Parts: sequence; C-alpha cells; structure tokens
Amino acid sequence: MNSIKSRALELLSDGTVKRVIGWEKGEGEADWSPALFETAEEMNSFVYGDYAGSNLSKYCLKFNLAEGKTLVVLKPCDTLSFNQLLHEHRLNREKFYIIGAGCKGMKDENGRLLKCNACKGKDFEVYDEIIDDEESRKPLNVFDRMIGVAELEKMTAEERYEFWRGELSRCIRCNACRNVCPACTCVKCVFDNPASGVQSKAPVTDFEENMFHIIRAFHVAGRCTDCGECSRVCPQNIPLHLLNRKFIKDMNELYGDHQAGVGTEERTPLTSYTKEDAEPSVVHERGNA
Amino acid sequence: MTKETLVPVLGIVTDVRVDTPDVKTFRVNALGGGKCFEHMPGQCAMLSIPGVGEAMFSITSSPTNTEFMEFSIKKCGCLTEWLHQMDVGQMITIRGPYGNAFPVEGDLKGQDLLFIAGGIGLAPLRSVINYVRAKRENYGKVRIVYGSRSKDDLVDYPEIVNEWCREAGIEVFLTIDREQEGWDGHVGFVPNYVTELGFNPDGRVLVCGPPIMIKFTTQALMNLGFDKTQIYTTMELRMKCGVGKCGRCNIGDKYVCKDGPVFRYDELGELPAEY
Amino acid sequence: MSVTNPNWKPKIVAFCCNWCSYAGADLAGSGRMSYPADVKIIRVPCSCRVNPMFILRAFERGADGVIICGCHPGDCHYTSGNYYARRRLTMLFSMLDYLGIERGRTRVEWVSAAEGAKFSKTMNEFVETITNLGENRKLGDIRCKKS
Amino acid sequence: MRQFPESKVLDIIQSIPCPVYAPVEDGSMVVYGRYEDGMTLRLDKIATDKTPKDILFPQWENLMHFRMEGKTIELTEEKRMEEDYVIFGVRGCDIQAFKVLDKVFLSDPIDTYYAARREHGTIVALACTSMKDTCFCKNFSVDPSQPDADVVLWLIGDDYYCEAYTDKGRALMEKWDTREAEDGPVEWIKGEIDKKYESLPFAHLNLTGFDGEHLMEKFNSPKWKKLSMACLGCGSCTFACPTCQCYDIRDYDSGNGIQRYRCWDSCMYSDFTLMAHGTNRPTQLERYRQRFMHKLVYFPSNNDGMYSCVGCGRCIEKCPMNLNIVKVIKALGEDAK
Amino acid sequence: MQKIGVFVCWCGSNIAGTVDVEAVAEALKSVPGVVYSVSYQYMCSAAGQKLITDAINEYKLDGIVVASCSPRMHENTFRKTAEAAGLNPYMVEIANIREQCSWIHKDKEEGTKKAIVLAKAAVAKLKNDKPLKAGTSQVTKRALVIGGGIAGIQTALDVADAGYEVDIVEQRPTIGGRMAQLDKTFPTLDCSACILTPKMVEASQNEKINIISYAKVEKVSGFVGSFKATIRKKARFVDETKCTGCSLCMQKCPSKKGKDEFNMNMNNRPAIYIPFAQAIPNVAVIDPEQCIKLKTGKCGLCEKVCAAGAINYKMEDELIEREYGAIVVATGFKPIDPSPLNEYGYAENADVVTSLELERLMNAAGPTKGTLLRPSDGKHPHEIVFIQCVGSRCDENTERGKPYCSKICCMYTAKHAMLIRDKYPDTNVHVFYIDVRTPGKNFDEFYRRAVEQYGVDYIKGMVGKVAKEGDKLMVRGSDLINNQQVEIAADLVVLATAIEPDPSARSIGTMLTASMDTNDFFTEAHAKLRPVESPTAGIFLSGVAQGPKDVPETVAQASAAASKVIGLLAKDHLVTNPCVAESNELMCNGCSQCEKVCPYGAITYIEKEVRGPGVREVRRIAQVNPAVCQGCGACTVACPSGAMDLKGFSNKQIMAEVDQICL
Repeated sequence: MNSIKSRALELLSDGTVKRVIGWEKGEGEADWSPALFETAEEMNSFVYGDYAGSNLSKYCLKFNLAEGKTLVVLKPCDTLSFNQLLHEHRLNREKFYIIGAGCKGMKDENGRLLKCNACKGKDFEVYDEIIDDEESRKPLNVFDRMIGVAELEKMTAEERYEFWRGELSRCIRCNACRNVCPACTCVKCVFDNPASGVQSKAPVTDFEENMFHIIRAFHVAGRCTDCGECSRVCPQNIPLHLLNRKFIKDMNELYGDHQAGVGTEERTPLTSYTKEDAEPSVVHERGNA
Repeated sequence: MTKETLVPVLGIVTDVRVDTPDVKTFRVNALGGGKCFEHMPGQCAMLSIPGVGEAMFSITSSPTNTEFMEFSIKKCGCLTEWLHQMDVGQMITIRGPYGNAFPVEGDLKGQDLLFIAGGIGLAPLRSVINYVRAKRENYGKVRIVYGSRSKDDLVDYPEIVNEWCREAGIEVFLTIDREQEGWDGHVGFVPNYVTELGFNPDGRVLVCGPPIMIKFTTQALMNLGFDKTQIYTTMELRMKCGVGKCGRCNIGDKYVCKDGPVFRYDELGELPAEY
Repeated sequence: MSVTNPNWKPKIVAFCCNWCSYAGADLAGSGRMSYPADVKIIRVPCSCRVNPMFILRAFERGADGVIICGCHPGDCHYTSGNYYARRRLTMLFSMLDYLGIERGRTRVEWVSAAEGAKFSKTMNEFVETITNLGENRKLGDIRCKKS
Repeated sequence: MRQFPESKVLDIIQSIPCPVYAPVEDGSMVVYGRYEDGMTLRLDKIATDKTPKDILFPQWENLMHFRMEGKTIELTEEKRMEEDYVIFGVRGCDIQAFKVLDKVFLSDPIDTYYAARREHGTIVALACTSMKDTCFCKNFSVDPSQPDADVVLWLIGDDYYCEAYTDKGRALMEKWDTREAEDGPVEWIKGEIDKKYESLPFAHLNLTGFDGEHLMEKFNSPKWKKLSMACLGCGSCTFACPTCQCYDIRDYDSGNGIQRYRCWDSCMYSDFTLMAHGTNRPTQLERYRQRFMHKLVYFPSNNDGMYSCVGCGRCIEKCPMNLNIVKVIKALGEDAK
Repeated sequence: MQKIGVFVCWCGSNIAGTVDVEAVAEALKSVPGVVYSVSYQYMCSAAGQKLITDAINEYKLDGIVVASCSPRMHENTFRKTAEAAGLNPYMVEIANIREQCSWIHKDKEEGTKKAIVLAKAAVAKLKNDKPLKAGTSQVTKRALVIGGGIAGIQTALDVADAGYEVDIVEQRPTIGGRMAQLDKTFPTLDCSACILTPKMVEASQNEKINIISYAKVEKVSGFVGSFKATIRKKARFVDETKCTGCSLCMQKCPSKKGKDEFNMNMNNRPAIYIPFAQAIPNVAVIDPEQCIKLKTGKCGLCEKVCAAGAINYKMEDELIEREYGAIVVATGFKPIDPSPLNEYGYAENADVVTSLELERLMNAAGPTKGTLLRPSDGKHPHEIVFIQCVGSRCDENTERGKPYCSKICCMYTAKHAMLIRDKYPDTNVHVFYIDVRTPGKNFDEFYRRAVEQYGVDYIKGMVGKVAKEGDKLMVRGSDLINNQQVEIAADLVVLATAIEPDPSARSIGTMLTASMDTNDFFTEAHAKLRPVESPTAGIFLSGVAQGPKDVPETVAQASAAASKVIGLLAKDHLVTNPCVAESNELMCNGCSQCEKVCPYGAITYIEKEVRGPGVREVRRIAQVNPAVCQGCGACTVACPSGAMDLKGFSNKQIMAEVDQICL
C-alpha cells in the first residue's frame, strides 16, 4: 500500500511526527523487520504489505518519552494491544500518530500467520486515520480460535500432562515470548528481579519451565489481546498461545465475554468480580480429570 | 597455565571492624589459619555466601601482610547487607586472586607516588599504600589525598591518623565534602583539593573512587600538567565472573577481569566509552 | 495411584486468612478437633494475599497439596478480597488442570472463624484426597527432593 | 578412506559403546540429543535447531554444592565429566564453533568443567553435501567439505565415506563395520561442495574493516541505532548461536543445601551487565552492538583474526524480527567501501 | 546473619503434653541465625517475658520467635515485651504450636516434628522481617451510632455523657425502635413507653447528641479514628425546624390509606403523619407514596392548615458528610415473616398474629386502643393459643427458619399470657412450647406465676396445623407430656416468631467491612473477651445487631459499647498498623492494576522521576497511603511486576515460610 508510505512521508516531512515506526524488507522475500525511519531518505525503504505481521504496539513503549510524536502503523488487531496499553497508562496517546492500516491477513514464508487464522475482525480500536481498501475490509475466513484449547480439554489429564511436558520441555527461556508480548511490559519482570525471590534464568528443571509459563500467562490474563505474537516468535515452536487462550476461554465462559483492548473499560476480569462468581472447584468438576 | 574451576575455598571471618556507618572491614583467614591465597596490590577476590550471591571485592590488605587478608565492604546490595551482619567465626567462600595489579614492581618502582581516593575508593589503594610502606626503600615520596562525604565516612581513619600521618616520607591530605563540627581539616571535593594542592606533574598517580570523582580528578591532574600515562585507576566494578569468560566485563577488545581491573589512563582512552 | 515411597507422608500447605480461617483453625484447636499433622498453616491477612506464585512455590518445594482458606464470600474482613481470590484461584486451578496436574491437589474452602469443625473436617478430607493421589511428581522441582 | 552404506549408519551408531549425541527429532525440531532406540535420526538437517554447543556447554550445569549449618559451610564439588562420548554428524560450522568455545574456555585460566567434556568427546563430522540459502560459513574460514574433526564423513550417493584424522578418531572407527574406499569420490564431492557454495546468496560477504584496527570506527557507526531498533532483547539468537557462551552463575537454595550452577546468559538481556551500581549498556543499542562487535571485531582482535561467527545462519532463521548478523555485516561493511 | 532468639512455651501441659518442647528448642539451635533457643513453662507470664527481655539484651538479638499459642492470643503481648527490651516490635514472629499443633495432635513424636517445622518457618519468616514503624493517625472525637432504638439511644447517651459528640442515624422518622412498639416489659410488667420515652427525650435534649432521623448511612470510608460517612437524610417534606408536632395536618389529610407501620400495618394512617405520639423528633413526615399533592400536584391541604409553614413539597434528600472516630452498629431486629411456614396459616388468617402484632393489639395507642379484639371481626377472643419457637431453633439444613434461639420469646409469651389472663379472666390461654427458657433475674419466678397464679395452660409439644373452621381456628398439636394429640378451637393464635437482624444490617456490614455470621448478626472480635467490638477496628456492636437479647441485656451491652467508644475517643492519636502495602517505585509500571482491586482507595498515582541502578526517568508510579491501607494484600497479587508488596507479609516472607514447611 503505497498510500501509507506516502502519507507517513508527508507527516514526517511536514514535522507532524518526528519518526515513523513501520517495516522494511530484509534479505529474503518474507524477512520483513520492524524499522525506525527518521528522515525522508530513510523512508525509501518503508514497506507495508503481506509480511508486516509483527505487532508494533510494543515498540511504542520505547518512544513514549521521546521528543515529539511518533507515527506508528497498526493493523486492526494491533490497535487492540495499543488500546490495552492505553488502558494501563503505559502509553501517552498524545505522543503517537496512528495510521490504521488495512490488513488482508499476514503471511510468513510458511503461509498465513496462525494469528490471522483467528482474525478478530477489521475494526480499529484506536487511530488517527485509517488507510485501507475494499479488499482489506472483507472479513477473513477464520477457524474457531478455541479449537486447540478445546481439543486439549478433551484429553485426559495424563495426556495433557504429556502434551505440555513435550512442548514446554523444549523451552530455552530465551524470553522472546515475553519480550515481544505487548502485555508483558513490566519495567522489571519478576523473573529478572533478584529481589522477587523467583528470579530464574534458565529452564533448569521441568518446574521452572512450568512456573515461567504459568505465571506469565497468569500475569497477562485478562490483558492479553490474543495477538499471537508469543507463538509466532518462539524459536522452539511452542504453542504458547494455547496457554493464553485457555485463560481467555475460561474467563469468557465464567465471567462473561471480554476482549482485552476493546473500548475504554480498564477493568479486566481479574480486577473485577461479582458476588455470584463460580467457586474454584468448578474447574475440577468439568471435562476430563 | 592455571586451571579455573570456579570453585572457591572456604575462609573464616576472624575480625570485623566498623569503619563508617556503611563500611565494615572484615579480616579473613583460611580455615587452618594464614591467608587463603597470595595476591598483589590491586587484585580482587570473589567473596560469597552460598545462597545469597557472589561478588568481587578488592583486597584491601597488603600482600606484605602475611597473616590475613582484609576486605573493606560498603553496604550496597543483597550480599553486602548479608556480609555486614556477619560475626566473627562466620565461614564464607573466597576465590581469586583475579585481575591484574598495580605495577608496584614495574612502572611504579622508584617513583614518587600520589594516591587520590574518594570514599570506599580507598579500599584498593590501601593495599598499595601499605605495600609501599613495607618496601619504603623502593619508592619515592608518597602523598595521599583522601576525601569523603563526612568525617564519619573516612574509611580506615585510625590507621590513617595513627600510622600513615606519622610516618616519615608520607604526606596525607584529608578532605570532607561539607563543613562538620569537630573537623578542622580541609573541606571541599577531592578534584578541587588536588588543584589547590597543585602537585608537580611527576611520578605516578593512582586514582580510585566514584566514576564522577575519577573523571574530574583526572581532568584536574591533566590541568596540573600530568600525562595520561602517569595515571592509573581500577575498574573492578565491572568484574563479574572473575575469569573473563562470562561476557560482562568486555569493553572493546579488553576484558576487565583479565586485562584489568587496573588500567593506565591512556589505555582506557583507546577503548569505547562503555565503562 | 501408586505410592512409590513407603515412607512418604503428604506435605500440605494451608494458606489461611487471618480473620476467618486462621481463627477457625484456632477454634478447631481449642475444640481439640484433630486433623493430620501433615497440614501446616501459613497465616496471610486475606485470601487475596495468596499469590499464585506461592502456590507454585509450595509445589516446587515438594508440597503434595495446597489449600487456601478464606472468609466466606461476602464476609471478607476487607470486603472484597476473597472475591478477587476466588477468580484468581479459579484461573490458576484451571491452568493447572489444563497442564494435566491432578485436580485434587489444589482446593479452596471458605471457613469462618466459627467453623472450627468445618476446618478440621476439611483438612481431614484434604489429607485423605492427597494421600490417595500420592506423591506430587508432576509439579515439583527435582532439586528439592530429598535424596 | 573407508566407506559404509548409508543404510548402515544406525548400526554404526548403535555399535558405539558409549553415549552418542546426534541430530534427532524433538517434536517439530531437530536437536542434538543422546541417541536412543526409537529416535528419528536427522543427519540431513543443516543448521539443527539447537546446536551441539549444548553438549560441551549445556544450558545449565551444576558446579558445586553447599551445605550451611550455623556459621559453617560445607562445600562439595560437582564431578567433572568422566565418561567418553561421541558427537555424531557435526557440520563444519559447528566444529568451528567448538574451536571458538575452546578459545574462551581453554584459555588461561582453563575452565575445568568444559575441559573435561571436551576431552572425553570424540567428534564425528559430516561434510555439507547440501546447503541452505542461509549458509555463509566460508566467510569465516570454515571448510564445509573438510570439517576439522576426529572422524569426517562424506555422504556420496548411497554411501558414507569416512576417514579418521586423530588417534581418538581412529580408535572409534576401528570398531565400525566399514570397507576400504577410494579417495577419488571424496575429492570429487569436495569440488561439488565448493561449487554449490558459490551459488549461495551470502557466499561472499565483505568483511573489510572488521578488525581491531577499525574498532572505534565500527563502534561509533550511526547505523547501530536503526539496526538495533527492532531488537526485542530476547535471547533467541544467542541461544541458537553455536558460539555464544555468555553465562551466569547462580545459587539455588533447595532447602536441602545450595546448588551453585552455571547457566547460559545473553548479552541481549537488559539486565546482563546490570549490577548494584548500574549498567554500562543501558539501552538495546549498546547491547545489540556489543553482540555483533564482539563476534566480528573484539573476538578476532584478541584471537588472531578468528571471528566468533561461523556462518551457520541460525540467527537468520531464529530471530523473531528477522534481524541477523548478515544485515549487520552488510550495513557496516558498506562503511568500509 | 541476624541474631535470632527462639522461645518455646510449654503452656503448662497444653503444649508440653503433646510436644517435646525441649527437643523443639534444641532443634532450633542449629538453624543458621539462631543464637539462643530456650523453652519455658509460661512465656506469657511475667517471668517468661523477663526471660525474653534478658535474652534480647544479653545476646543482642535482632529478632525473636515465640513458639506458643496462636498469635491471635499473645502476638501483641510479645511485641510489647520486645519493644520494652528495645527491639522493634515487628521483629517478633509467633509459631502457633498450641492451637495448630499440640491441641490437635495426639502423637508426641508427630507433634514435636510439626512444632519444629512451624518454629523453623517462623525463623525463616523472621529473617525476612524488616523493622516496621507504626504511624499515628488522628482521632475524630465524634461517634456515629447507626440505629436509634434503645441500644443506640443508650450508647449515645453514655458517650455524650462522657463529653463526646454523637450522631444517631435512624432510618425511621423517629427514634425509639422496637421497644417503642412494646406494651409492657417483662418481668416487671412496667410500661415500655414509660421507661423508654424519657430516654428519647433525654437524647433529644442532650447538646452532644444529634439525631438524624429518616436517614441512612450510604457510604463509609476511612478507618478507626477517622471514618468518613455519607448520610442520606430522606426528604420529609416537612421542615423539622418549623414543625411543632401539633398534628393538625394529620387530621386534615384526605389520604388515609397509608399503612401504619408503627402498629404493624394493622390500621391506616394519613399520608402526613407522626409515627406515634411521643415520637422524637416530634415532627410530621409525608409519605410520598400516599401524598396526593406529591403524586398529582393537587391537594396541598396540609400546607394550608400548617400554621408554622413547615410543609415543603419541594424538599429533596440531603447528603450529610461527617467524620467520626468510632461507629456503633445498633441496627436492631425485626420479627421474621412467618408466612412461608404454611402450617400456621399466618398468611391466610387475620386472626393468626405475631407477638409484636399482639403487643400493638394490647397497647392503648394501638389499633384497638388497648382492648384485645381479634383483627378479623373485632370480637373478644376467648380461646387464645400461643405457639413458641416459630422459625427459631430450626434445623440448619432447612429453609424454614433460623437455627438459633431468639431468646426473648419464652419470656414475652409468659408476659402476654399473664396480661391477658389478668385483664380478661374469661379467656383461656394455651401455650405450645418446645422448652421454656427462663435464665434471667426473676425470669423463672415470672414464668411460674403465669402458670401457677394465672393458670396459663402450657402444653409441651409442637403445632402441626392451624386451620380455619367457621370462625374458629383449629389448632392441632401434640402434647408430649401426656403423649396425645390435642386440638384447640381458638379465637386467636399468636406466633412467637423468631427475630432476625434488621434487613439494613447486611449492607451496613459490607459498608463497614464488619464481619457477620451466616445469620447476618454482627460478629464480635472475640466471643468472650471482646463481645462489643467488631473485628474491624473502630466498629462497635450494640444490641440485637450482635445477637438476640432482651431489653436489660441490650442496655447493658449498649453501655459497654459506649465505654469502648469513650476509650477510643479519649485518645488523641492512634497507632496505625504498619503492615501495609508499599510500592517499589523502581519496579512499578504504573499500570493501575493494583488501584482497581484496592477496597479502600488507598492507591494513587503520581508522575515522578525515579532513580536507580541504570534508571533515571519520569514515570507514573503507584503510591500507597499508609493511613488508609488496611493491609489486605489484594494489590500485591494484582501487581505483575511484584512492585507492590505487603509489609509484614511480604512475598519473600511468605515464600520463606513455604520453603521451610515443604522441606
């Protein structure tokens, strides 16, 4: 979409924004990287298109305190993350110029991204202007995103245990999932903090793998927009989104539908309650033991 | 070639001296008595309490002390807090010595020496000063400029006053940052005091203290006509594993653990300003 | 359920809120309503103080079961603490279940200061459940196992 | 030169009387694992998802054990490796990586934990008769056709040709069921490998100026800012890299005593150089620069020009944001023109 | 390494009987950090405390662990001991080896082992303790009494007598409460109004007492010593300051269909009314549901007849915000509605009445002007059946009623029976009872008089059915003593209905964070030793709100509560709980998760430059107001970065305990 590029260039040139966060091409056809553009000349390499899969919301944190406005290109699902960060007072809306970019579903070298198969729609939650076209407004064919979770729920406990041991045992604690996650924005992660008492750096035992992933999922529960970046970036191909989606599924079922990053309500299911909430034993009474 | 196992030896704390409100000096002996190992002035050792942590400290006692090693430790984190709670008889683990030393038997030999220290920065220099005192004949004039926030923050004050100040051939200049009751000495920051004292730019200078103090002191020294090659400082703050392998102490193509922590000021100038 | 180690005794951590359940446990004590010594109580101000990390920590260190007791919903000394705890613990238990951890190892029970008998009964039941489940091998840290 | 049919390779591995580490499948990944019956061997895999570095320098290892009672401490050292083992099917790049690790761990003072593992291992290399577009090993003096190992294998047609180059290698190969072979096919395949390499996109990168002499120039390049922007500061590149060896030493108090262990660390992590008084690499720019400067400038400057990149291409595959060393070389290489 | 002392209490044989206390003390000696460990018979005794004091001084201890009874018993004792010895009182941890160990385990070996673990866990926690300093907070020298019945009035009078201001908030238009509805009181049979109304007048005339009637407490924030309450004073439509209580408006009011709540809805009252003659304040109130003017805009008669010009149809609810140092809950009770108990036919038969309705039927100011007439046809009843324990003492598993004994029914029924037999000797009175409970001064004598002197027919047994037959009510029941079924054709049936807390209690309890039992009675801080205090500091309990009781008991408790209030208000400052949340600004994300779960609004955010190792930037960070925080810890779990921690129950402390316990 050339219009995004020219519009961004225009805003950069007229001084509305000081910098642009977008994408540029790498060595291979599908190897696009998020990139920073500060001059009109640099903007030559700006691209937007099929391989702009990464969620740029998290990069905004780097520029929240920077001088002047930052232009950021966000796809519909990325705006959920951005909005969630606004809910959490992590971003200053004034500091960003958001171009909502139409999206036809993103790809990598292996085809359409997993997260696009669970596309959450084409609405922009927050933007300054939208640049899209007819085709990008068409809804994508998607699968029920909870299928994976439901399949696991159908297994016996022993099967689930074996499944997750198999997956999580590959974890190398590279922290890519955490560092890419737009909900994992702690200035100091508990797992990095010697004072927390739970600092851990390597998946020394099964337990540490479990602990890290359970707590990470728990900390983002209710705040996770299901952007799918964690699974996309995992160098060990661990389906981490299945952990987050489990929480989303449970919360939707028990506490009513909630999509993080939508609207202006800042409370999440875990920072609210009703007197009639289910008892914790409910999770022990359903599905397979 | 030495073999490094990262395995420490055990030491025992045989004396604890309270120097300042946040600095204590610990005397450490090997379990069977004597020193855990030999070292040269400026070298460091890794002290640890299992379960609490490991950290690098400069050895403040002189190698000429044949009975024990001493460490002056400022309370500034988890491990040091723990160390400060230690009593005599507590075992600790110790490994080293690590890093290079001040060239007491090389470049410094035969020279007039000017020691400039700020706060806990006296710790590594004390080792050199006492080494020089023990081998007095090998060195020229010794002058010591030492400053601290207040009188109470001067480390090793009794030793300075009772021993160094009384020794022939040693001049001691003390200063504190702000006026204080009961203090009739100099008041002011170390770099300014160095300028005021106006030393002749000869001999060698050993500077140690907070980074900002080192920066302004070297500037003051250069204004007095000193050359970068005359000035030495130590950077043990950047040491982590002690053996130059863990990757942290890498500054440019130097490893503080192996190539340092003692650097001549001109060597530092050739490195990226990442220290 | 296989109990491999014949000397194995369950280790059970009970987090009790100061106002209701801890007092309930005290009442069980003064009423001499016994329950196995395998249960050891940690006093917390409120069930909402129980961080999921504490529960995982207990399992890491070799606990075989963790039970959290708080005031009955609506009776929280701090008004709403146990409501938050209820959601948080529901989510944590669900995740543990999802990861294939045995269901009986975690439990929440609301015990008031007046319910000494309930406290004792609950603990007896819980110990029995854990004894039947056997040693926690799925969620422990092998480094913490006594050789 | 000896040879054996490709179909016999499992028999050969199974006949080795000590543990054998080889590329095996683990879910959708191929890693170096201890070969056991039933595993799927994947000798064909170029740039395994995890490197054989794990065997010499595991992600974590116990160093020692403490017990504390009252004021006393009791120390027990962890045993060093005492058992022989074989790493099977290692490619040239990964073997070069071992040499890089040797420079670090076997230089004064020697790391005895690493040294023991190195000593007990016999390395069976496999020449790269096929390659990936992400391979660029020859830029770093790696010969994919003739890896430097105890035993080297070449797969030619349906046969493995093999040759032992050291006593260890000869002792190992002695027990293999092989037959005498001509040198010719191997010489031929080496030529083929060279030709194949020439067709790769990154076959020849411009490494001019990546040396100690241009250290400050590279260090001060304004390009680092843009290069590092997208970096998440995760450790996937460092953990996938066969030469990255930054580590941390930590204590774990299990209640039954304290284990001091060493684990991988990453210079990309924000707290890597963070100590009580602060950090000297405060932003991702400094951390990103450190990693590449170390590989391409600092390391060669200290090791007679030996780079600590071996051109395996794993970072190209693994970086979630598609950053990699090739981009850096290209960007900074231009400065040298 | 800290220097820790461990003190193991025998508690006579309470602990020493099942725990080898000396073995515990011995085992703790080898724990790193423990420099002194000893056991003693009674640690809480003067000698025991001296042992602790001496050890603190001799060994220069940094902290102590006392392995003894529950911290709920003696934590404060030992904190004071430590403080007296110069140790920070929060460097004290209690290992509960009595209630949670020796008393529940019989096997000595097992008990000893557990006691050692518990003591070690306390040491582990103590190692992570930090000296805490309690802050102080101001005490507002004013009390709020919720409820203006006899309990509230008595408490208010006593507090006011001590010289402190008191506000009484009463939901009805007048104070007086249930007691005002009673005719006579047992066992003296003096007239209820005669003894209550002087107190009401006294309260209204006391300068220190401010009666806010027809109002309810809407919101309470703050904490002991400085609560802030928002009180909604409902619109009366009559200016309290002008109305003289002449009641002319009542006579002229054309709308007379309002139910007279004071008379248990047994007669009608005008839309503008004064609940009863001695009401305080003696001021009319307009029922907006009934007032024609307010509903249609027409009428306005009362305004016309009011010479004082007190009528104001435009009046609106008024919100009053005031600060208080203490709050007394005196919300009282109501009889349960017996309609769901079908067998008594209360809903269907006008002549089945509750005891409180009977009170009104016998009262001179009641619907029948004091002549006992049955509601259905206004005839004199000649056969009256009383049924006891209606909705009281029910099986806990049924929905039929309350599990508790309502305590007052036996006595008031005796009173009713006696009064009826006295006034109408031709009327037969039968009482069906399960037990007759008369444990009070002169109670049993009173009951015996009813039986022996007045010939009241007490039948031990239950009633199975009350059914209307003609103009009679057939009461079928069992006589357990004679082991036979009985059937009585009654003219009037009186149900001694259970009493339950006033419906407003639950919401007030929630508002005050004062705990309640399953029956909605307020829980006392200690059943025996602190019976008039709620576990929530600064909240006191007066009257039936805490549990069923009769008038003298209520008054006694009201005065007791008052003395506690006075004790509190007499202080200028209070020591605040230092175990509050604290945010580490270096780790705080400013994400507001904690703020959302804080029940006290104790967390606010500021923009601040934070400085630390490698950090120097302006960030939005959370700040906890330590005077407002109550230390529940909800925020600590909501905080993903662990920046929020709770002093005294920190993450590290709790994890240290977990580690020890799981060892």
